[in-house]
Amino acid sequence: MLDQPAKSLTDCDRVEMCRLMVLSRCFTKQALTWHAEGRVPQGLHPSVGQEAVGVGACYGLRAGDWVLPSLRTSEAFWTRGVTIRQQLHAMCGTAESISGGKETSHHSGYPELGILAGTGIVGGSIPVATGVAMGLRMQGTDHVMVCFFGDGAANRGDFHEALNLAAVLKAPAIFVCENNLYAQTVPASVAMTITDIDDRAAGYGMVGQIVDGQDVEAVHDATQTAVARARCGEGPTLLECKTYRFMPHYPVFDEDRPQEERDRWLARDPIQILANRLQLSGLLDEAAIDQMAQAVRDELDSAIAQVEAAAMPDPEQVFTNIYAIKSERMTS
Amino acid sequence: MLDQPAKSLTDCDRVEMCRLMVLSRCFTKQALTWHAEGRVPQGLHPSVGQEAVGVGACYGLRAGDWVLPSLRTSEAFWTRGVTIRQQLHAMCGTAESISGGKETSHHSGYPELGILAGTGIVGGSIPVATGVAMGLRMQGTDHVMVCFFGDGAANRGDFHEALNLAAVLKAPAIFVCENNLYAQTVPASVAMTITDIDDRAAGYGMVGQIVDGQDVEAVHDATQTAVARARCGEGPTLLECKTYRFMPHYPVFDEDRPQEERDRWLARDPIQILANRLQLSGLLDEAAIDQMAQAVRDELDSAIAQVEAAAMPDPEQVFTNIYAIKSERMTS
Amino acid sequence: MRELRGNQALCEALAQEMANDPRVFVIGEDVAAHGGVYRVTENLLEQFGPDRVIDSPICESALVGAGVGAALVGMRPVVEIQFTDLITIAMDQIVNSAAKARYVHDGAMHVPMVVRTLNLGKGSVYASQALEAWFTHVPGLKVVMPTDPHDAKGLLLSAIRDPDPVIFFESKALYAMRGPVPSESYTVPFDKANVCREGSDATVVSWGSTVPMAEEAADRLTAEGVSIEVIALRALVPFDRQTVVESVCKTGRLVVVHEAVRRGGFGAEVVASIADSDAFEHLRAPIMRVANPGVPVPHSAALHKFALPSVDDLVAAIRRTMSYD
Amino acid sequence: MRELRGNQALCEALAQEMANDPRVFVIGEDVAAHGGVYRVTENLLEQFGPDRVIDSPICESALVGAGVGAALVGMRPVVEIQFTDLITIAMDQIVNSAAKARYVHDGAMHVPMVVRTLNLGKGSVYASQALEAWFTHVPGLKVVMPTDPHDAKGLLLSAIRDPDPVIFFESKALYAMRGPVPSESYTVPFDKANVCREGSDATVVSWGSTVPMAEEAADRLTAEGVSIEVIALRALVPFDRQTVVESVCKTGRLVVVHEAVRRGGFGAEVVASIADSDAFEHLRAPIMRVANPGVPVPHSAALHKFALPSVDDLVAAIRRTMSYD
Ligand SMILES: Cc1ncc(C[n+]2csc(CCOP(=O)(O)OP(=O)(O)O)c2C)c(N)n1
Ligand SMILES: Cc1ncc(C[n+]2csc(CCOP(=O)(O)OP(=O)(O)O)c2C)c(N)n1
Ligand SMILES: [Mg+2]
Ligand SMILES: [Mg+2]
Repeated sequence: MLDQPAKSLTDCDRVEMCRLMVLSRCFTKQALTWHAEGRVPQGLHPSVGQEAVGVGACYGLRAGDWVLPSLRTSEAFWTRGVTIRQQLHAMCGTAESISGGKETSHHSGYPELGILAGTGIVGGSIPVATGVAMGLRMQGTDHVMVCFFGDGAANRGDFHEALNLAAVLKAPAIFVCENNLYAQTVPASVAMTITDIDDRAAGYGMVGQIVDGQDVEAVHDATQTAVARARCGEGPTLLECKTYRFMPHYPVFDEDRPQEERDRWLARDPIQILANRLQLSGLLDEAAIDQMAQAVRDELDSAIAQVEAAAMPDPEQVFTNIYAIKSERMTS
Repeated sequence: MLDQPAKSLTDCDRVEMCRLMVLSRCFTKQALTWHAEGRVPQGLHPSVGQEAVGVGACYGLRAGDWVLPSLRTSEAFWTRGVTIRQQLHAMCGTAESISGGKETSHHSGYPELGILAGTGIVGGSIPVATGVAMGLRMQGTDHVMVCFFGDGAANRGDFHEALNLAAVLKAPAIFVCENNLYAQTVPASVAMTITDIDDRAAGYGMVGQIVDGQDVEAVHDATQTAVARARCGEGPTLLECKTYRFMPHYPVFDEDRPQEERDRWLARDPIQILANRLQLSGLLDEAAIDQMAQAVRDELDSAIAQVEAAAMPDPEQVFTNIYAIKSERMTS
Repeated sequence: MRELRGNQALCEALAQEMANDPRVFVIGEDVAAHGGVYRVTENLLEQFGPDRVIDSPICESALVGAGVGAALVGMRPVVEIQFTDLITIAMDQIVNSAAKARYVHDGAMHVPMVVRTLNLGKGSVYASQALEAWFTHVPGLKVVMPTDPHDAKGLLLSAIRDPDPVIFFESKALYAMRGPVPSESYTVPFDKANVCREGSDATVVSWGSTVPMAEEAADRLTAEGVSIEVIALRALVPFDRQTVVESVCKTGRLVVVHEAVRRGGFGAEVVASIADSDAFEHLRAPIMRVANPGVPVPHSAALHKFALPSVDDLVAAIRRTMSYD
Repeated sequence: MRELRGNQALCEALAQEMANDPRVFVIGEDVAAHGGVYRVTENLLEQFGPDRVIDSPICESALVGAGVGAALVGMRPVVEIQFTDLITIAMDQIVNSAAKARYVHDGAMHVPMVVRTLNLGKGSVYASQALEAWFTHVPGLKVVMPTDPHDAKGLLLSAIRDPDPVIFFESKALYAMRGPVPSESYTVPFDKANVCREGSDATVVSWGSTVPMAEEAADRLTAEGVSIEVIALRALVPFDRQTVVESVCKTGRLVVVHEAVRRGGFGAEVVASIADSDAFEHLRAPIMRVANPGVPVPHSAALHKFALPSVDDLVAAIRRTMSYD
């Protein structure tokens, strides 16, 4: 059993993680506004409040590693290097979108950055992640797969089958459950009788760990420990990150959550938690954070202009890349 | 939390449970011989070695309770009162078969005896069992559902979804996992990294218990405790019965299992274990057991003669009971 | 008559039948406290309480399986699958547990369950599939697909009272459509197609959300002096073949339109059932299908219109059929 | 030439391609130590070791999903689903994860995976379904269905080398059939139907295990002076429509035969694609389908023969088509 400590974070890393969380939040809020105004056709599943999970888990992954975000893990995109402009192109379905207009931003893949597109089927990515990890291991690499999904997904059969299969195959997968206490409008307390999804790890003989999902450094460290184990063949890990979604599931949803619960979680804003720490260490002050946000807003403004001016995909694109060879025979 | 002791077994009950196990074994062995000779068209998934589970779990259930056997739980049929002749009719697909020739013996239901037909899809019955239990509860009854499945089924997504759903609904279901260490030819040790499927109960916040599946009284008592809890609204239970299949999965399978393992389990024959106890209590001697077996063989002989003389279903039967109303419109 | 939107008509059907029959209950994700993502189960929780209006975990397979179990012991479950793409998870329970239970019990047990779901259209790759054809291929299932609020209510009431499992496909277009809906409880039978308008030159067969397209195409062509008979199937199983055969005997031309992918769609079944019917000898033109040409429905508005059949496509197909004589 | 049974031919294809391409691996229940319930993976474990021949838990959904994942990162998985009835469990992974991956990644990723399964026939209610039609309805999938050992080997090699997901339907009849099989590695393309015999009076289109039936029916009718053209589709997607159209232009009559349920079967697609083709004007008779009439396949031998199409049924249908002129 390996006990190698996680690669420790430098001050630079901590500031960068803060920046990524700020980027994610600013992007989400702006994009939602533009969506409400009709400027951006696609809505978002806002991750506001949950930024520490995706940033912490993806930060420090290597080239050759893969991630599979849930429909809410927009931080996986930012942390692996996707640009604001790229995601806006995806949302607007322009010809320059990574999928050529075929997919939304949250179901887009960026293979060169090690990001796979998830499907819209909650939990459906978990078996795919197991297979990616299995493939990476078969190829003799020490690459890993980090797969994100919610508490709701943990009740899907695919969660069960895939975690069990990953365990028996010793697949180098890290299963990151973003337990934000809700699946759309249904509270986790209605959807399961347990409080900790971590309780399920034992059923697969898998290492499981509960992580403070509001603390990006804690998420990072726990992930890196799991990654190190995975890299040297010791198999998968289930990380349950306790977190909370500060906004509704999706723009059209009106939600009615207990005020006390909201207050409690709003007091644990992941950006604030890290920012406070960085301020105490003298690494960052409020002005610096404002600057980070301003930089994102500037980039957003220039990006939206470019995206709005961009060409839409050629109608022919609807018929491409269904099969390797575009053929009359295949589509008739 | 209820702590009502299980209804204790009388001497009569214990002898009757012995008889049911003997019946099951004799039937299976004879039916397999007849199948090999071509007299009975259907093979069996022999439960030899596992008789204590189905007998112990079904014995003492009430009218109004339901059971859902796995393809191997032939004891559920005997214990709830199905006759040798009925099951032979089912195997031979005669007009008198309970399903009118439509189904095999193991996928037959006997609604009047509280037995539902399972599908051929391993694990697929578990959600159905949850629904039956939910329905019984909605109807305000205190009836329960006892659902049987194997260790292999416990790796299916349906196991996970259905146990979780049953737990949140507090459905009066008893999930009896017949852990016989194999799924066809694949050892449980290859299909999962855990030894005890019971480890999964905690993941649903469900009461779980490991039971000696070779000891019919232990199975009975554990089941009755779970049944009592279910009847008064305290929800479902997962019972893992440790057992072993003494014969191959199905006639066509040649299997290669470790001799040491076989010897160890063959030494724990459930019929022998109970018979020894009954002999010690002076309730039964070897001759009495031989008589039980002889009675079964006699019944088998007279039954097969009747079944072989029975009419085959009318070809029209292939079109009946697909829908409530037989209609040209539905089958064309 | 009072007008309702489709989702309100469906909700009223549920409420009335729940009041009428204590065996009816509703289960699904977000159906209770939230009242359904598209408000089809709005206020049912308040009216009927948490034992009959149940918010479930995300577990489409177990949901349908549990519906089967409850139905077997005498309940009347209405299971919601949030959209059709998700029904792929529940295929075993639908095809094996639900569809075959009556058969294997030789009629001694049956599964009076409704599975409601949403053929989305115009969503995105994973939220726009139309898979009704699959279910028509499975003996034991009925497949229903209402077009307007009136039929939606009456067909859903028929579905809940039906003794067999019914897969009930709704659409966003239906939810948004307003139309007259009687306030009392009433049923619309599955097996009578709706001849929306009579005509003599060509027959158009449609269902679900392509019916309004067929009517619009008919309008356009009427202006050109072409007389179109528009048939809306209310159910695909049972399929009202007779009405289609009679129409084609009269018109001699047939065009079928659906949102699902053409290859392997139910349109092929409609064509095949005519190609082997008394109408065959009356055919004056090849039989055309207008449908998704065989592509996933993409996200970009610039693209997704090419994935879905349009009124223009339909008009062009009818013109093509009219060019034969 | 050397003769093999179908299961041996398939096994040889797997062994040769595993030797040829280190990316190929096999995963499924009972495929490794046991060599497969029908011996299709016999001795592969011994030859290629436990990293490439993997006995899995019972988890059809995760198996296919894992196949997708491995394929995405460059492996060539061959996933076994023990019989078609079980593929119902894996529909989401096939339809959403596998079929659409190339599309949503706009070609930057693809899924070179084969899912092998068994259309059983004559088993029982839950082990006899033939569901090939479903998969033809899903853009992104190829659907292959060999008839004899020669094609089985060549088509499986094509399938493994294919860059897209292939659903590969085998049958018990194929496993048991003996026939000549070249010992070297060779491929049979998907998109060329096999014109098993030429004829001038009627065309019979068949696939999988109904091909021998079609040949037998042709034999019987030849004796009566009726000349039948028998076409065996090797794949349903891609569908070699051209060969069928040309044949029907010549014969003017078409009968389609398959084991699957008629309603919603791929037979309907074959009919519909002819009803909208150049062959339409050459048709001299209604187009017939011979198939399962719409029933689960029951257990009793006295019954199950009525659930499945027979040579007699096919001969009767051909005679019926010949009665027109
Ligand atoms: C299998 C499935 N069921 C239902 C849906 C509709 N749906 C989309 S997101 C969502 C909630 C997911 O909850 P969770 O897994 O907790 O993730 P979160 O949105 O909270 O991040 C649901 C029910 C879906 N996409 N897939
Ligand atoms: C979902 C599914 N996968 C595979 C099969 C083929 N099969 C039939 S029985 C069986 C083994 C079942 O093992 P287990 O659940 O342990 O029950 P046991 O036979 O040992 O009693 C398998 C794999 C099936 N019927 N259903
Ligand atoms: Mg959540
Ligand atoms: Mg077992």
